Amino acid sequence: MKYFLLCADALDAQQLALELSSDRAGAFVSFEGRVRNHNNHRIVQRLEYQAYAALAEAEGARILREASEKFAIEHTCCAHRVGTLAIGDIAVWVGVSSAHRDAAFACCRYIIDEVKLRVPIWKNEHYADGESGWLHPDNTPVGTG
Amino acid sequence: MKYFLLCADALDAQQLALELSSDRAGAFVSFEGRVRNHNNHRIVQRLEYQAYAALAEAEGARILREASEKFAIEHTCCAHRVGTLAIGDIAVWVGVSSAHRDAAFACCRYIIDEVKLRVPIWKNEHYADGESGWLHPDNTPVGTG
Amino acid sequence: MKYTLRYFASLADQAGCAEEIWETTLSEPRALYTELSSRHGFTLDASRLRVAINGEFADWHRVLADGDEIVFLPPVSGG
Amino acid sequence: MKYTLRYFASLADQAGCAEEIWETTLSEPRALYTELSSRHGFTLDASRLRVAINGEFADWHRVLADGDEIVFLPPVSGG
Repeated sequence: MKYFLLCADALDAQQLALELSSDRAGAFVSFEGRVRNHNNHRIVQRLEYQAYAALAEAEGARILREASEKFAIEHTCCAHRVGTLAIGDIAVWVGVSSAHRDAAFACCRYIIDEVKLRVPIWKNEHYADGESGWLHPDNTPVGTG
Repeated sequence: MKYFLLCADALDAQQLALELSSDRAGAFVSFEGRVRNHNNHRIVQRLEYQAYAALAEAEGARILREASEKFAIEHTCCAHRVGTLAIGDIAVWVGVSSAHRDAAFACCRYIIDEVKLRVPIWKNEHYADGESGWLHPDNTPVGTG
Repeated sequence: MKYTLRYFASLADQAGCAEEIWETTLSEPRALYTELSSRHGFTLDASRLRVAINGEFADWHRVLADGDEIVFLPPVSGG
Repeated sequence: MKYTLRYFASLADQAGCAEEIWETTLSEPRALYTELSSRHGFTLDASRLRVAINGEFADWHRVLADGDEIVFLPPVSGG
């Protein structure tokens, strides 16, 4: 089983993990990306994720298919939040179950790396000083130039 | 924060993860080792973990200290079950929170690898045919020789 | 030709809208982005963007058809 | 000398107990394991084991003291 989800509501890591369990899986690795309270030395109060939903879902599903072919895993799932998030909220969750831990670790890492590179989702940070700004993939501001 | 636990009761992954959260942590990686229904082509029904508790706790804590020094992480915890486990039960749980994902992935992998190598805990598998046996680190039977 | 344009992130801020219908004689994404940049003052160079047509990634030199939905994608920053 | 011996995993199965008090003239873990092996029929070679004294890993040639708790540790298989 493998699926990619965009979610407007809080991600429930426990619920997501439940669906990946398998009697043949000796290993389960999960990654959570959470909203940090700082970036580039500025205090972050909240942030927003905007997605081009149709393409994000298609590209996310493509990444999970690739990952399933590349690594000896049982199940995988990735869920990404959209909308407004507070500090500590889960922005993205990736879970992988497999017979042995090598595949689960490598596959989980592959998926989050590819999602961050390829899935059309954009982050807008709102700072304590009232400013906000869209970010580049390396978390530097898009700015005006 | 870092701690190593031996637990006679079921591990609660959600509860363990809660204690590692931090507003400064953008990444959280967890590993669960679960009881598989097969090993070496034999059907496993349940298994038992036996620990030399005093030394296991000391060595586990040592591994977490090393890991905290080696990687740029916020918090980490590892919990290992002892006693009788059923298929699908969590045998070992490792969680790591950090500002960035590189450290969380590398540290989580380091901890589970070292725990499996160094912490005095032994696994006894009970098979569908009524036999049982202690295992070597590579999951092959200790046997009689 | 009439196209539906959808904007995300900084492009939506600069366009002042999330979506618009655009009439033009142009039929190639590369030229279309230049035209839209002078209209909306887009600051991202085309070399930083990808283009999607009707919900799939596409080539910058593909020939557009009337009614296509076109999205110029800024560098992503999810996760 | 009197030592407390604790056994785990296959060594406990072969010794038929988890713990015993052992009286001997020996004062080195390496020689003690050989003595215990002929008593209990341990099949694991000493080269496969580690030794712990009073709850900490120790050297095979450390001099034992009366009352020490000694554990011969089979290869671990946790996780």
